[in-house]
Amino acid sequence: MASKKLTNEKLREIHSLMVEARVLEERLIRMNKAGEGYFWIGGPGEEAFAVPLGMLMRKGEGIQYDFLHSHYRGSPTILAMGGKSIDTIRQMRAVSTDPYSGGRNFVNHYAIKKWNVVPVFSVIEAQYLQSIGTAHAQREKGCKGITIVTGGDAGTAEGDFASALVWSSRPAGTLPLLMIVTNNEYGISTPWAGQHGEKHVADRGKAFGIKTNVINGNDVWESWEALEEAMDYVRTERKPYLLEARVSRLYGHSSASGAPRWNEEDCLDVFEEKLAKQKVMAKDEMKAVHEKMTTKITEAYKQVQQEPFPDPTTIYDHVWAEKDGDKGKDEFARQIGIDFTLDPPPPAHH
Amino acid sequence: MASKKLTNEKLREIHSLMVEARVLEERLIRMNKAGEGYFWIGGPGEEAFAVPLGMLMRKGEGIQYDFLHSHYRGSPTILAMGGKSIDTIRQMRAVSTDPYSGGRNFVNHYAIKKWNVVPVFSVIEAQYLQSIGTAHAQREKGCKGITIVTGGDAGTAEGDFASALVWSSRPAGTLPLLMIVTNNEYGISTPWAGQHGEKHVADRGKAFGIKTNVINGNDVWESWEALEEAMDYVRTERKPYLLEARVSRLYGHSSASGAPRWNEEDCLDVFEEKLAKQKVMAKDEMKAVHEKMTTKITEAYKQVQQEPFPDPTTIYDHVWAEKDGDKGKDEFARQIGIDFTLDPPPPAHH
Amino acid sequence: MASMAQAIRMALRYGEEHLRVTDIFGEDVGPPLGGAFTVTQGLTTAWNSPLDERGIVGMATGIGLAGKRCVAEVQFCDYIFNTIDLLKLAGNASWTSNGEFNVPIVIMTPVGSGIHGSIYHSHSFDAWAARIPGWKVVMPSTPLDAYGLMLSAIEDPNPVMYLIPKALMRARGTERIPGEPESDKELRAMIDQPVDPKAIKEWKPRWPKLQHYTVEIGKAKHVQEGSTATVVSYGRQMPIVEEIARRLQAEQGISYDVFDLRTIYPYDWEAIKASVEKTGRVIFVNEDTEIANFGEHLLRRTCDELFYSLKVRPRMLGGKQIPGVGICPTLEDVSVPQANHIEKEMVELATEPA
Amino acid sequence: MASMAQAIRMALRYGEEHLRVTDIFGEDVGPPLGGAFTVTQGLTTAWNSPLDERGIVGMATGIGLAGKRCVAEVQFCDYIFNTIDLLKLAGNASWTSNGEFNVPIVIMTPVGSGIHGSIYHSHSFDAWAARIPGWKVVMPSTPLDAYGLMLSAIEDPNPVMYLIPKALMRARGTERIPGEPESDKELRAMIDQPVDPKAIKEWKPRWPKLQHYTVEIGKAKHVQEGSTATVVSYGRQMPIVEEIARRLQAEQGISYDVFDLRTIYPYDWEAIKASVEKTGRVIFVNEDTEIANFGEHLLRRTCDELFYSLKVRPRMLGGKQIPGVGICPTLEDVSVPQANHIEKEMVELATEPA
Ligand SMILES: Cc1ncc(C[n+]2csc(CCOP(=O)(O)OP(=O)(O)O)c2C)c(N)n1
Ligand SMILES: Cc1ncc(C[n+]2csc(CCOP(=O)(O)OP(=O)(O)O)c2C)c(N)n1
Ligand SMILES: [Mg+2]
Ligand SMILES: [Mg+2]
Repeated sequence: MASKKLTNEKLREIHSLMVEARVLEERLIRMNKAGEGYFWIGGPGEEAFAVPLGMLMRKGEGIQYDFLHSHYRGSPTILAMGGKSIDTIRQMRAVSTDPYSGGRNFVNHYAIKKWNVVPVFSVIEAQYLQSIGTAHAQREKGCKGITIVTGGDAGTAEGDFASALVWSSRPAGTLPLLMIVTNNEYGISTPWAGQHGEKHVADRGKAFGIKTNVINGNDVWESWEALEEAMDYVRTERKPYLLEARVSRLYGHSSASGAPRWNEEDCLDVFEEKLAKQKVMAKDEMKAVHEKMTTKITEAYKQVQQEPFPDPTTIYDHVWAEKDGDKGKDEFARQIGIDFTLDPPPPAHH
Repeated sequence: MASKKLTNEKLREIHSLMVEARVLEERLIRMNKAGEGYFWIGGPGEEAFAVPLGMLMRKGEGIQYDFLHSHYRGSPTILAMGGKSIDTIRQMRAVSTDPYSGGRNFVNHYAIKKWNVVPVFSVIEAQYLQSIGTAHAQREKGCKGITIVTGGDAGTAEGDFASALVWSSRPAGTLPLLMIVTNNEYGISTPWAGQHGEKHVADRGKAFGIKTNVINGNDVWESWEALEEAMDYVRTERKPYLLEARVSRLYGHSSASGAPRWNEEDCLDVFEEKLAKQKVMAKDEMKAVHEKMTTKITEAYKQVQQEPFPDPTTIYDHVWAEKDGDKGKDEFARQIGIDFTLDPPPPAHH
Repeated sequence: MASMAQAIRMALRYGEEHLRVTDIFGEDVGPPLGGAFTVTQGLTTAWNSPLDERGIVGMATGIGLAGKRCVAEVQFCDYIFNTIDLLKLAGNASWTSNGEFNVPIVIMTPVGSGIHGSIYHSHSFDAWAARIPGWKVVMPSTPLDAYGLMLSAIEDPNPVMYLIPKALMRARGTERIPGEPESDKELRAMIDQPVDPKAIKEWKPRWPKLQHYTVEIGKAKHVQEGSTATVVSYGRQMPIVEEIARRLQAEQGISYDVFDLRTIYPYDWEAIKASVEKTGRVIFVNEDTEIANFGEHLLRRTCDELFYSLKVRPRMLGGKQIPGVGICPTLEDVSVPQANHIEKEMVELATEPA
Repeated sequence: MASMAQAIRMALRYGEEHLRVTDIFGEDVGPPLGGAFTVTQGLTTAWNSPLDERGIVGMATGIGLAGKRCVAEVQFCDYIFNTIDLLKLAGNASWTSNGEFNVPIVIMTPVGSGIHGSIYHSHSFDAWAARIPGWKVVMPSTPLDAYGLMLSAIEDPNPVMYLIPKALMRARGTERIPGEPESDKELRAMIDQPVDPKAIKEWKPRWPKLQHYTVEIGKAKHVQEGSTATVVSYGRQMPIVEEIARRLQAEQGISYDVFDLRTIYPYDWEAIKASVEKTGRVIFVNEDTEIANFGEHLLRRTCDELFYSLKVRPRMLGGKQIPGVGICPTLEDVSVPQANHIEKEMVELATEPA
């Protein structure tokens, strides 16, 4: 299913991003195992789909650009948008320089205002509900931006997924909303097969007249084309689209399950073989990319190790929207009862 | 669409129940307008569907019998099961003899343990979630009972409706669950058309492989047959079924909208005309039924006016399951802070 | 004078005209009904949502994340309890993202008992809302405050929970809203939608020339000056407390220092503190269930900071810890505090020997 | 000694064998995982649900309405906040139906901080649960209590919320569970599922001969007798409080009367009351956010009934009112009370001049 649309240059770009994402995630997993970060969850195995997604988005701030409501497997998309690996490592290490949460949140929980990447929340499927809001804001006349939301297969059992279908297809105002489900056939330890009577998640869109598609998300070309088509449709029709991508989960669910390597199709292997066969890149070239990324990520990792943990008093920051440079500190909350920041315990376990 | 299955005797029984339900509801509306009950909501307009439902249920207590999770328009069904009009009037008047809630709940909020009528809750669509539990209990080997849940069209926008579809069609254990949606094309003041992209609510079952049907719920014969078919299927296959019945809403949403008579098809008129045409009953006979029911309901109404309001101290009853005849009183809650029942205010507004 | 429903309606009108409100929505919020309590009649940006509270809160959050301003309604707070997770998310979006995003939205919802609302039209939400960090929580007890707090809520860059005591929805105030016409009849003719369904279609409101008038979030109203005992309340119990305080002053010469809190978070601790330091006697009155009640928080803080200024035990009066408010008045009247209960406690507070 | 996870597992086994439990379910509760914390490994009636907490609570309620007994799990209490309406319904089904129905179910969920769980694996639920009438709410701090409370919860004809302090999940107690083998290793070999995925398929637990042992709901545990000051806690803070009390007794001769509440509703007021009457000093310790905290309720009730027995101000120690617990220890350690904070307050409580 090789598309002609993808130039060799683009393919090399995709390859580089996929490798970077993979090397990054493998570093995060190692950090977790070494106790340098308390929890890992991320996107290895979804690169063939998630990198094209990031590259195809209309990137910018405000309703004229695309909003992304991502689940916690979005690292390849964020890198493809231009995010820096080192920032993800910072969030993993929970240092004060973590730009996404200031050392507060799990890794791969992004928030990038200038690119409309709204906060990634751990609460499964809530993103589908919030996505109808940014999409609604984009119903403004002449608006070019669309909203994209991603989530897993198991999460579609939450009523919130259905709510997104209902709200996006309302005759009184359809929404420019691209709903993506990455189906890896698992929710943590629970196989898809026992819990889902529907053949494809995407079929659930049909009753609402929503356009749907099911694709092999392990294939770069198929993913690119499907995304392009879906985005074009949503952007021009201002109507919803439900896209299901079948993907692999290469290191299990998260560090909670030990993050061992699983025996599933590896989209990066598949891609590299095709690139070689099509003579887009030689094996050597690819190896060089891997080495380059490994070096880059190792250096980033080393730098992050030097960076400080957040100051205890920052817990009160950004409770509120910032006003006159006050960092949105909730001084009021601080004054209730005992202010533990006056007396932090000895750093036994950092 | 006249079915041969319905004998003249059955048709007369249905007619009598439909009339009783209608006269009852009209009395409730009058009571509300007279200030003898603070809120009215009920089922006038749904009799052609709701009476057959009550007659066809396998009535009894425990999992071998059918469970009913009803919305607040279920009076015709309850009467058809054998419920007494006077008890509904008692709930309207909020007297202590109200067997369904002891003067606590809105009218038409039933709870009848001996017939598996689980409590009707005001919270739209939550009944679909609870219905999966009684249906699950009925997965026991050899069980004959099924679970029936009813709700309106607008309520299907809640994620809970989708959850019932998901859970009832799980390959790991399908549920003997008959999901009914009575579609009157309104949620309070909001027309169906603007809010629902799906042609029929029932279509939403298809992606899950759930059997579905859409019927004219204003027709007694069609309703009877569809219900019989659906119940048979669920009872023997132990699988879910989604049945949508198009119905009228004859007095608007509730007393909150003033409960004026609406200009919609009246299933009782339709039924009576057909009965006359088919010579099942003469117009005179029908009139006699109306008169009989009017007398019956008027007498019940008068009796209820004599009955006392609940004693203030009953607010603590049945917080807990009853134990040794203690009425499940929460004496603990009573002892916290101030016990207002020691000092009830003067009955200004009863 | 405008009713509270009319006051909020005018505030919303001001919001859509002058404060960049693009969406006012919820179940039956748009035409033809204009809200279960008429609050959203005639507004240009009001629209009907699907029957889905989770969708409503999610939609509002998304609109806020996109940088637009909206006011969403949950028809009764009794139906907001499936959205607590989403309210928490709206409240923590700024904090979790370390300030990248803020969510400048208003969610309004009618609360409390007093209309024979039975189990599912009588819930309170003040204590619950107080447990959701990142939100400001307000609750007016007069039409003028309702107007001023709504403007402040809309202007606030944070999520604001706007609780409307439904029993006061039709109550008229004693202070005129800036821009409001002199005659009630005139106001009704201008902004109340006709009842007749046919007339509704043709109807267009004529809005008075509304003005920018705000009530600062976080500031209590010092309703009555007094020296003997402090009474802090809000919402539906507020006019009851005021009436009792006035009467007891006249009849028994008891002098109450009375506060309408108006904002539940961040509440006006300075005002409470100054008063309790003066009186040494305090009661907190509301109608939410009494375990983990917001009044219990105020009482705890009083013990934290003012314990040794107290002359008698501090008091909290809330609703009983039972599963609901029964529809029969014999039940409702002993489930949430009524005037006689409040009066008894206020008298005891003021007269208990120190 | 068994860990808390093992203790609950054995209690569930006892439940499905002897107490008519037909269903133990939730996300990843069945094979192959047996629960995010291993609590449901090897159980005959354990099964995996769809990823849908509303479905889980609805399913449980329905099973209860049908008269069967089940134990449902919400994987983390952080994900229970979209079900508060359903919890309220399960809690009010008996009351609204005037006693027609009861809902004999157990919902268990891990709570609290202490595992570097960040914003969404650190929530508490005790204050929230205390606000839902019709539920009994329990929270063990030792494996033996965990076992005894689970049996009581299953036997109770009402809905019981069973909160598990996740930081104590692996902690071992000092008292043996009736029937538990002498050696920890033996117990592990008998009831802990192997880690190797292939081995799991073949694996069958060998259950010890478990016995009927219950801890009465509503009864606190008098952990330590003392005369100077009363300390009331539960859950994760309990072992911390105990250790401090023991140490301060040894080092400074301060004598604390220490209670593990174990039941949050209906709580053991008699025990607290008797102790505070004796000591005149009291602190309530937990880690839920501090506004409308359950400890504030206990403090209010103390003021209601024991104010004039108090020698010094009553205290409440809870978590800070911020949107979450940050993952970095520098943040978590100042967001919820740690040992040093608790100790400081306990010392002040005992030494403040009366
Ligand atoms: C509301 C909610 N419930 C439970 C969890 C715990 N949890 C985290 S990930 C996960 C499984 C998600 O599976 P799926 O949606 O298929 O996404 P995947 O991880 O496979 O990409 C669960 C149950 C959660 N984060 N949020
Ligand atoms: C969760 C919830 N939200 C809102 C309401 C208020 N409410 C009561 S009935 C109703 C409309 C229901 O419409 P539909 O589901 O079509 O049923 P119908 O009344 O038309 O039979 C609404 C919004 C409620 N009872 N529960
Ligand atoms: Mg998955
Ligand atoms: Mg309807």
